[in-house]
Amino acid sequence: QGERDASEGPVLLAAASMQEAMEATADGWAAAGHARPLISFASSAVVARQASEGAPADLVVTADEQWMDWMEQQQLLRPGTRRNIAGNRLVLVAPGVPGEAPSGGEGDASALLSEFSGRLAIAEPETVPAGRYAVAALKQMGLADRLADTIVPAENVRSALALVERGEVELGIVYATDALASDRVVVLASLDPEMHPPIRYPLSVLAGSTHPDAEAFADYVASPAGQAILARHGFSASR
Amino acid sequence: MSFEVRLTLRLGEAEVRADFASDARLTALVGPSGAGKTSVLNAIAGLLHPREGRLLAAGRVLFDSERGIDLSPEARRAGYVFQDGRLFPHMSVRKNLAYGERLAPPAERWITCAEVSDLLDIGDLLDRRTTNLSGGEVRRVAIARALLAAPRFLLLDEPTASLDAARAEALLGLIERIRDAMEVPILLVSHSRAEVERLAGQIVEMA
Amino acid sequence: MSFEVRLTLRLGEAEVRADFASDARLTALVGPSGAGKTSVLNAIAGLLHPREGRLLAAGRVLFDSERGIDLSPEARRAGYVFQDGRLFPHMSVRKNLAYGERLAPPAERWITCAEVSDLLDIGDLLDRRTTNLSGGEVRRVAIARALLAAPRFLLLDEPTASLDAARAEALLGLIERIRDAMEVPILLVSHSRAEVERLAGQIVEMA
Amino acid sequence: MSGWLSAAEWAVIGLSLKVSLVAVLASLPFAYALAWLIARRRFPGRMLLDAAVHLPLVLPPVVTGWLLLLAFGRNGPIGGWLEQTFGITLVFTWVGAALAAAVMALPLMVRAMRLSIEAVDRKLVEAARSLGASPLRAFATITLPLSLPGIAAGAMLGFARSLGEFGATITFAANIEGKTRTLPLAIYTGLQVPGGESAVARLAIMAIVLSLGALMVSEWLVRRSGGSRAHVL
Amino acid sequence: MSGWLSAAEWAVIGLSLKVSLVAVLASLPFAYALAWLIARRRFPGRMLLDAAVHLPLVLPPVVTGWLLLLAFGRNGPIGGWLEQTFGITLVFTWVGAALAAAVMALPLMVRAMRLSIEAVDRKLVEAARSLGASPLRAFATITLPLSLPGIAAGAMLGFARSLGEFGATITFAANIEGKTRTLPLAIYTGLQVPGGESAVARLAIMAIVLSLGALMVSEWLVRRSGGSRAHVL
Ligand SMILES: Nc1ncnc2c1ncn2[C@@H]1O[C@H](COP(=O)(O)OP(=O)(O)OP(=O)(O)O)[C@@H](O)[C@H]1O
Ligand SMILES: Nc1ncnc2c1ncn2[C@@H]1O[C@H](COP(=O)(O)OP(=O)(O)OP(=O)(O)O)[C@@H](O)[C@H]1O
Ligand SMILES: [Mg+2]
Ligand SMILES: [Mg+2]
Repeated sequence: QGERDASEGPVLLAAASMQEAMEATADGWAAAGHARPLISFASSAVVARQASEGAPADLVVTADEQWMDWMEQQQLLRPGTRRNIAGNRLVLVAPGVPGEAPSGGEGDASALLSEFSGRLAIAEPETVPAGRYAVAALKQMGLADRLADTIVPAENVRSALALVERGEVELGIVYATDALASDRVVVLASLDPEMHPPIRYPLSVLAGSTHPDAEAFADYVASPAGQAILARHGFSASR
Repeated sequence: MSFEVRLTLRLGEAEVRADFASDARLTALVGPSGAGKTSVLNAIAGLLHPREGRLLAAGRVLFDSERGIDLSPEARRAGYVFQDGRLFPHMSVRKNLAYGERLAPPAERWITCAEVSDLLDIGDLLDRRTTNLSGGEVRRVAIARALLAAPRFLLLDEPTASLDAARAEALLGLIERIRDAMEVPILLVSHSRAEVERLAGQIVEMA
Repeated sequence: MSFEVRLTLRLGEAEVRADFASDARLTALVGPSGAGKTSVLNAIAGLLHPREGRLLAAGRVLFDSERGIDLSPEARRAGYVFQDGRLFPHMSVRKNLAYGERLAPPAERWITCAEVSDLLDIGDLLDRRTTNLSGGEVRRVAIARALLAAPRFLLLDEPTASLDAARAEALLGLIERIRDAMEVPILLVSHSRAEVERLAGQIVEMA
Repeated sequence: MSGWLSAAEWAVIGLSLKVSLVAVLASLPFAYALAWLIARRRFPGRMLLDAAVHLPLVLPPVVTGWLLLLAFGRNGPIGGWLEQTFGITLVFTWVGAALAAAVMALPLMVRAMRLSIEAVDRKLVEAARSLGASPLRAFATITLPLSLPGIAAGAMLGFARSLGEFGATITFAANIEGKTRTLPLAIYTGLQVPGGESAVARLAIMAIVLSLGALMVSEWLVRRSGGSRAHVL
Repeated sequence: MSGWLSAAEWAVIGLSLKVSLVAVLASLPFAYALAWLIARRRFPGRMLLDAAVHLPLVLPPVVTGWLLLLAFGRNGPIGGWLEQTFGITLVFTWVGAALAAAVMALPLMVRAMRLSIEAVDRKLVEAARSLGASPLRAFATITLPLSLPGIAAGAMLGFARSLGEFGATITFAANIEGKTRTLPLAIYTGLQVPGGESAVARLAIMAIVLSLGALMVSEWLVRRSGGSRAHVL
């Protein structure tokens, strides 16, 4: 099997939470005169399992390192092409209109949560990285047990956000990127990044890739131009 | 008046008309195949709705297009023996027989299950499913079922078809008894000249 | 040999036995309702499988439990007029008639659609759906359909039931013609003594 | 056997059974009524009703779940009313999971029942009427029992669909262990973590066993009641 | 109307239609054969076959997609063979999406068809045989046309299910715009974007319109062929 013709872009499997940012990055890449990548969005687990079953894809982006590690162990990644392209923060949100935050500024998450009674939406902690980070942070704050019965685990971060937007829950813990994009929630507080494992979005070229542009696109995402696009969508620089 | 029938029925493209009145205890309705005999019985039973006309059975008006009367089938209290049997396939013979009997006011019943089983010789079939009865067995069960519903009048569509001579004779005897002993007017469709002449007080010819 | 029938049939809990041979052109099978007449016809047509026995029709062995012969229904080439009609509900009368005719080898056909329609007076029904035919109309179409399949022998289960006198007479004439002019043996089930005596060369009684 | 699955997994199975059974049993009469209306009545809007019943099949389950949230959520018109009047909360409860499963199963149940109702010979209903039965009684004694094969098939399909329902449930009832985490949610959870395959396999086998059981019950039900429908003179 | 949806959205709808139509048409004969086997034949393992057909209903769609990936992926036994022998790749192609949709729709199609086949009076088949029809011809001329209501219902259910299929498709065929992003995947994608609700609503309305169209076609098909089945002397 030789290299593919570059008139059709490389196939990128991406975590759904990266959707807008990756689309924008792809647009940037295409604007530079390349064939636009074909991007498939799904959950990180689906993405990883697709790669593992030999799906005809060239690049992969996951929402945490766990699944990327799993793929690396299975030798699905092209050595030397893995890198972190973005980071993120967790915030505590409540229903409301942005800019009308109660105290104007950012409050203390730990203080807010320790008096909280009601329901708290997070992403499903067993399956979704954001949920796992949220629970880790609650544990660090010593609130995990107290809040255990109030937690509503949603399918993913977007669903958790939607529950807050609809007012079905009083509070939610979501990514800063998601909160930024919503006009129906207010950010009450940021969670201290030291409270949970670092949030990283790794990207890698797949070992089975035959597309000539695969590595070049990966480099583009990590380049200042690519990073600027990601930053515009609220992602912090990767650490 | 036993029966008074005046109707126009629309059947697909064809039209069936009937106009007769009879005071006989047993009225025979005869005519060639396709003349509309079954359709007339259906109309009297309330299963077909005439475009216009007037139907009266056992002295009661069942349908009158002018006066806007149209009794529901269950209110008409017809004892209808269908040409095609129509036994309930999910019930035993016994349950088929009990179906109408249970719904009839006890005071108005004029024959018992034991009697009718005996007269129609279906005692052995009571616990059978109806799906594998023979043609004559279906016919006899259908007759018994209709009689047990304590009907105010009977509509018999070729009741002796597919019955052997002995059974047919027993049935004719039973019909004669009903005709003579009960106040139940009977409208009989039959293709047998002999049968009609023996039983009918009045013969209505359809063409 | 026209028919040779020796069989034991299991029907639910009951058992039906028949043992007769006939060289007559028309053999009548008579007996009370429930005697097993229809079941015997079903066995000859290949729709019921005897536990053991031997069946022969029009000189051909159809079934022989000892020799392991059991022809499929379509290979038996019976012209079976069912007691219950069994017209195909999704086809017009014309298509019902053509069903068997198209499958019969042209050389073996012995009556045409036009002839049979005329004799049975069903010309007007050809384009009708079969679901709203009258009882006698169903019967006549069923007879025509069976005759058009160019059968090697006929099984007629009460063919004149629910036919008016004129139509019944026409049918009997047709049966006589088939009996006398064609080499088609006929097995007739009938409850009419007169009919049997008029037509049958041999009468088989079932009890 | 009990050692093969963890206590938590047994709880998941128990919950799934409860949710699916309640979903099917509670929606059965409603589904049958819809099937009967669509099969036997001609009224304006019949086509629309028919289409509406099919909706949960066509829409992605997540969207159905989201619509349920809009209607039955605490701020939704029905959900708010239920909560204020009866103090019943559906979101994030097992009853909500049953509601989601029932809605998703409805089109399957209605279709199967409708096919069977349409196959019931109206001549038998007429016979019942002429024997003195009111329309309601004729329905209950003739149409209903004769359409039993469709009821059983519909219940079976609905039960299987409920057992497998994922998207609407996770959206409307969330994925709360011990409260709304049914089998598919547990299986999904297993698939989303690396190395969860063995739990997935065990739970999937249980799902298969349950549906096989339901299948046998429904076949037996039909057979016991004599599903045959030949009824010719 | 064409201005109401973007070109990309029209493409999504075209793709969805193609995938659903191919899924239903290609699986129809297979589904009917299965329905016939289960309805009319008694053989060892019939129950198991019946249960197997129901599996995609009970398992979460994502699991079904994963199993498809295992079997039909390029490293899977069937997928590998197909690729080496015919050069056909199913994963990540619209044909793969159709396969996923067909598998998910199969139980619904089989059940509806089976109900209708079981309702066909065997006495009519016997009559056809005695008129000279071979078993195959009797099947083609009697059983098949008389079970048409079930075929139409099955096709309709299958089409609707295919239109709505999400979990198995995203897992097996991925979510690639222009290639495998069908309506539900596009709706999912829209739901992942804040403010994507209006796109979601437009696409959902299109899904509803499509299924309504399919519904009317199937009803019309049945009516045209005279779905009635009374056939009594
Ligand atoms: N729905 C219908 N559409 C068209 N024609 C119909 C319909 N129903 C009945 N017919 C026709 O109307 C005529 C009268 O039918 P009906 O069953 O009343 O006849 P009948 O006198 O009982 O005949 P038979 O003695 O053969 O039973 C028949 O020619 C029949 O084919
Ligand atoms: N599957 C079955 N199970 C039990 N009994 C059966 C079955 N099939 C037929 N019978 C019984 O066997 C007997 C013979 O039936 P058959 O139909 O052959 O009678 P027949 O002589 O044709 O009667 P008729 O003149 O009434 O049509 C009947 O008593 C019938 O009820
Ligand atoms: Mg008649
Ligand atoms: Mg008989």
